[in-house]
Amino acid sequence: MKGYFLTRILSLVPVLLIVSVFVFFLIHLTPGDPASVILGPQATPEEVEQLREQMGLNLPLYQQFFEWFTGILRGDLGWSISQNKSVINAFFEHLGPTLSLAVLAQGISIVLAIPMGIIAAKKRGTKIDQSVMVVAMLGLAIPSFLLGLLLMQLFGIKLQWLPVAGYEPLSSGLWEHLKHMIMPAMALGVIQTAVIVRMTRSSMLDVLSTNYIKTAYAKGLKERIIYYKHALRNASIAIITVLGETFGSLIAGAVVTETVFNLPGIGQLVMNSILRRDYEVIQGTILLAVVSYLAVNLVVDMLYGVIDPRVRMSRKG
Amino acid sequence: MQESLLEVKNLKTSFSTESGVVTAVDGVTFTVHAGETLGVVGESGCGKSVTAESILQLLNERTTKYEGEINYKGKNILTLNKKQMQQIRGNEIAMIFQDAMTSLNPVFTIGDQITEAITAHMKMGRKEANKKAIDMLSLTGISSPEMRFHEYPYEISGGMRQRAMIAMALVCRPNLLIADEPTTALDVTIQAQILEVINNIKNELNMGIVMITHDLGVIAEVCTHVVVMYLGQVIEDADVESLFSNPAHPYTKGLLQCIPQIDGDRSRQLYTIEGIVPSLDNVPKGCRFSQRCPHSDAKCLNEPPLLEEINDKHKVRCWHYDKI
Amino acid sequence: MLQPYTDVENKKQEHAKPLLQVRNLKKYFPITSSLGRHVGDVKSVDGVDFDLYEQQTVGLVGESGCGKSTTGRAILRLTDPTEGEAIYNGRDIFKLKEKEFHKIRKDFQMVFQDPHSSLNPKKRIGEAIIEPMKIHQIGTKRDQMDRAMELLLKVGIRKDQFYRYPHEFSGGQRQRIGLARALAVNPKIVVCDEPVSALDVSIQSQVINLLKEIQENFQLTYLFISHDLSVVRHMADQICVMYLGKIVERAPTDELFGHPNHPYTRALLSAIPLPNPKIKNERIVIKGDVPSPIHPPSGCVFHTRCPFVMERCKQQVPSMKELTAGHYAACHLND
Amino acid sequence: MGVNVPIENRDILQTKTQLKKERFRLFVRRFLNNRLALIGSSIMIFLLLFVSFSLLFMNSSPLEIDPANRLHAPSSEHWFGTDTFGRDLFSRVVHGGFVSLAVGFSATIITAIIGMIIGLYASYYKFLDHILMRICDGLLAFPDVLLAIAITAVLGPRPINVVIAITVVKIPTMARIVRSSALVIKEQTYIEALKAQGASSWRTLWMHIAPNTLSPYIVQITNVFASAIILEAGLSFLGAGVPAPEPSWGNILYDGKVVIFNAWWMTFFPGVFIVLSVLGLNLFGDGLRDLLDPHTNKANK
Repeated sequence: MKGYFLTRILSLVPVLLIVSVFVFFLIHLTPGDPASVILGPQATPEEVEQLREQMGLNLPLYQQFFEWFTGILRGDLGWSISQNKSVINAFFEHLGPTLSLAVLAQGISIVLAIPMGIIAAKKRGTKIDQSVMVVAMLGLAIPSFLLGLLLMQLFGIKLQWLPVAGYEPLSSGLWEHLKHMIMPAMALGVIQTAVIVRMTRSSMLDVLSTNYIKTAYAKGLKERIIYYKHALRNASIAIITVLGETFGSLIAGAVVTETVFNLPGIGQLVMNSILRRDYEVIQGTILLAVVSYLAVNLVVDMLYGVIDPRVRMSRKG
Repeated sequence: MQESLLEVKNLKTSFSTESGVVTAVDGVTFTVHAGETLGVVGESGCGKSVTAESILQLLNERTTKYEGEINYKGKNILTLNKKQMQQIRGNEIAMIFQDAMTSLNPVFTIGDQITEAITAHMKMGRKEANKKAIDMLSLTGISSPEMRFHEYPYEISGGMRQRAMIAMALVCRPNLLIADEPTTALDVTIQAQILEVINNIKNELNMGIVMITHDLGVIAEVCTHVVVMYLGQVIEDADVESLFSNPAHPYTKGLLQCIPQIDGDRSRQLYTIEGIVPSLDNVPKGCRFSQRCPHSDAKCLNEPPLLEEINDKHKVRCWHYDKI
Repeated sequence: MLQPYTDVENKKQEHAKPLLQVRNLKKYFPITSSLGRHVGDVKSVDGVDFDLYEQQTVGLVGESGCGKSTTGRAILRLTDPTEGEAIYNGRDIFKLKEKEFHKIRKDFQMVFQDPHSSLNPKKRIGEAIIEPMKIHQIGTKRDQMDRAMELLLKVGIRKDQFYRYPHEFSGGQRQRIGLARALAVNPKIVVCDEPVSALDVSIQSQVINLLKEIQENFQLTYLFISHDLSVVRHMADQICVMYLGKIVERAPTDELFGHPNHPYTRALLSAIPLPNPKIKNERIVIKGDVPSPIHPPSGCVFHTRCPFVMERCKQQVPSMKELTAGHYAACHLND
Repeated sequence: MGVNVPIENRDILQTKTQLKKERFRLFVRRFLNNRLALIGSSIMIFLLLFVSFSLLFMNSSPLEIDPANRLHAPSSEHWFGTDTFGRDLFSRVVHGGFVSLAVGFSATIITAIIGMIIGLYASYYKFLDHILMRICDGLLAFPDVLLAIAITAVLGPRPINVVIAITVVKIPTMARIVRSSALVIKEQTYIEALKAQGASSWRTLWMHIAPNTLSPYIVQITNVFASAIILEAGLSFLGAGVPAPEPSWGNILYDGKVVIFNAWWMTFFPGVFIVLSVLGLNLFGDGLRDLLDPHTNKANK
């Protein structure tokens, strides 16, 4: 079991390396000189040269990468020129809304999706199953930003139940915070719910058709035990996999949804940085997003080990 | 003659599929007595496994329709509701399957899966249930049962898994065991061990057994009475001695002749039954074996024969059994 | 119609020269820990010797995991042997370069166990039979097609089935098609890896008869791998009994069945349920399971289950001894 | 092959054409029986016809500014109303539809081709597999929109760059699907049989493994197409995709968000089209999955 975790952690090293190389070169192979882009067309050649010096752009590329990479290992993600603070600080200042949005959306989706998926599988082929699947299909087809706009129109403008946009941090009270978060979380949660419902249903159906479920019936177990002990335990492997895998799209969705509702989160940070050509922020933010994705999936891998004894012994193919 | 334990009467099991209704079992009748092992033999697609699963009604509820009667101790269990059926399964009638690897839940220990069967049917404390489970495991001759109790299915060998399956099925001391190809996936030396275990426990518990298999050798070894199935029907029903010494149906005769023997003349060509088993959605009009039968005539092709009695121990479904 | 078979014993004397000689074949599959360290080997095949004689059949028999399939696959170089040699036409085929081996590859063909996965579901059966001829660039397209149709007829499939897909055939028919594919390039040696195990008994006998008929017509040499002693008995002229990667007994078929020597062979023979309720054979029940091939027992590999085990068996590896002409067994009881 | 068939086998050639016809008819029947595939493809065909006919027969231009008619609600003159610059929204939605579908389609095709190559070779060569799959793992770890934004930010917001961004984001998923089904196929006995024949790796990969990965591959293509449309809309909505004044469904929504208080039609109409096209593709994909699944094949036989 220890070996398994160790392997999983070690296997992240090449992925992280590839990611950082990609992030670095993505920005540095940009056509045009970042320094002159940052300073704009009015800048004098001296100013540009000075900034180049300051940004280390005169060094050979591999050396720049090395500097940057060792910086990352020390926890230094660079300096935001537009905001005049370190990238890390800028990131954590914007983390709150995004984190809250992601957690709420994921919470909504898990609470809704897993029971719905199980019921659909249980009632396979009935009206209940069909309606759950139709709703999931529709949910899958509406991008979160579009749903956000529609919700905004309905609850914010027509009915005026909720504030149209804006953000109140948790420190100004739970309800104040939630009032601003309900619509974005719904917008983001629906597509996530749709994905998880479909996954739950199909993996439950897969499990329910296995031989060991037949054995469980032959033993005379109650249906409740068969569903919630035998089937769900096995189906949960696929379900948590999809939770891990969709974490990336959850973050991505959060970024877009934020801009719909003017939440001052990571999405806003990235978009503003792009407008101001603040490359180090873009690099740093993306890198941190990737690291959090990898961390979540590491946890998912650990959970496999808890759920499935076979994983503890050897890595499944 | 003692009272029958299980009496299957004119059982008909059909599935609704995309392309229409398929009848996999068509009018099967047989009887099992306590302490007796009934063999159900036939090739793949003959409906023997569907028959077995019909007895416990384990097939997909939505698409399967059962007709006829399955009388267990005189009561038709096809009329029972879900809850009553649950109490029969595992407790009165138990079942073991061919592939123990996929028939055991991979994420629970052997012990967990056995005690679960106990607590499903009787009120019993955890400790007591554990002890009962370990006792049952040792009865199947598994080595170091206390250790196996805490192990997962993937950690033990195929033979041990099948023993664990048997322990799980028999832990509530059922009166009837349905064994669906219990040794097909095993090597011969392990098969011999498992058959011995089943036989010993049968004597100990005075169970009736329905042994589903394609292997005539296994039938000869463990069964007292045999039902031969072909394309969803019983074509011959006899006690084991008469079946092997006087097979009446041409199909049974063919089957017995075409298996390679470990004695006898081996330079000879093997006897063959020509052709292949027709598909279930295209069953022949007359006798279902007529297209492959060397003795078939116009009557066989057009009129389906009935299961007729030759003597009180032997029945056959053939127009010409007395001539061939 | 089939011709009657010639007397097996006579045939042997006529062609008593080995076509393929396999010596000391070993195949170890390395086991690595999760960190990539080499921690041991699965000794799947551990020093196997046998000869294939022209137009004869050698049967390899044993229970699952004994290494019989790996042996067959090694001869076709589907898996690289760890050690050993296989002399064919005076050359060790294990040492040949891939390119050189490709030239004689068509002499070695294989018939597989699983009729459902041995044919590409997206290829028409005609194309499946033509494929090997294409690979070895034999004949024009027209020749290839003619030959494919002829082969289909030979294995008992109608010509007009040429353009059908595998899923339209039953298991037995697919096995016939698999045989036709193996015959396409005129092989010398055909490795039959459990060719009838997945079939129903009534179909099994059809395929066994076909295999024998084809052997006669095409002058083939078979290595026949099976777990089923009664099937092997029917097919083979000589039988090797394998246990845990080693051949424990080797003898002409009638000799082996008439006078089985090794305790494992005897146990195996007695374990087969006979389709005759009147004979209850005296059973030598061997207890327990086959040990793991990662840590095979010391001394004789069978000693953990042998009913006649002696102290010596636990330490000393028994060597193959010739008991009567052509009958070899590796057991200390023979000393 | 026709010419090479010997005369005596001509009748067999006829069986071949007959079999082909039969199989085609069977496929059509099964397709018509498959509700999901039928509805999905109907939606897609409707959208395509709608967009192409409107483009052909429309006289108003999507770029024509008419300040006098700003933000008019839908009317008989402007079916979908007008936008902030008084441009006809119907014309913009139709043109935007063309742009969005074209971007999505090209990205999907390129992704499909490269994904197939990477997936196949990764499944076959262990060494390549390690490298390619680590790169895919790396790319998959990026939240897709963020990566796409970064790419278009660097390359500049142009339709072609949006295609590149979507392609880079979607290739890993595609490659993984192909790889995982190819790995299963590779273990099948008929591939071992080919090896026993000495078939070249090219033949094995492209003539035998690739055709057997087609069903999950085709289903995945419809998924990629759907998510490419969403991704393009998202990018354009954020201002990192197709640049104004050129319309696309995403940037019409962007304009719509600004005037969301007084012009519902600006978000409603492009929104409906996005939902319809994604829904159509997803339904079609689900239907295809059932249609191409070998299990249902057997049941139908």
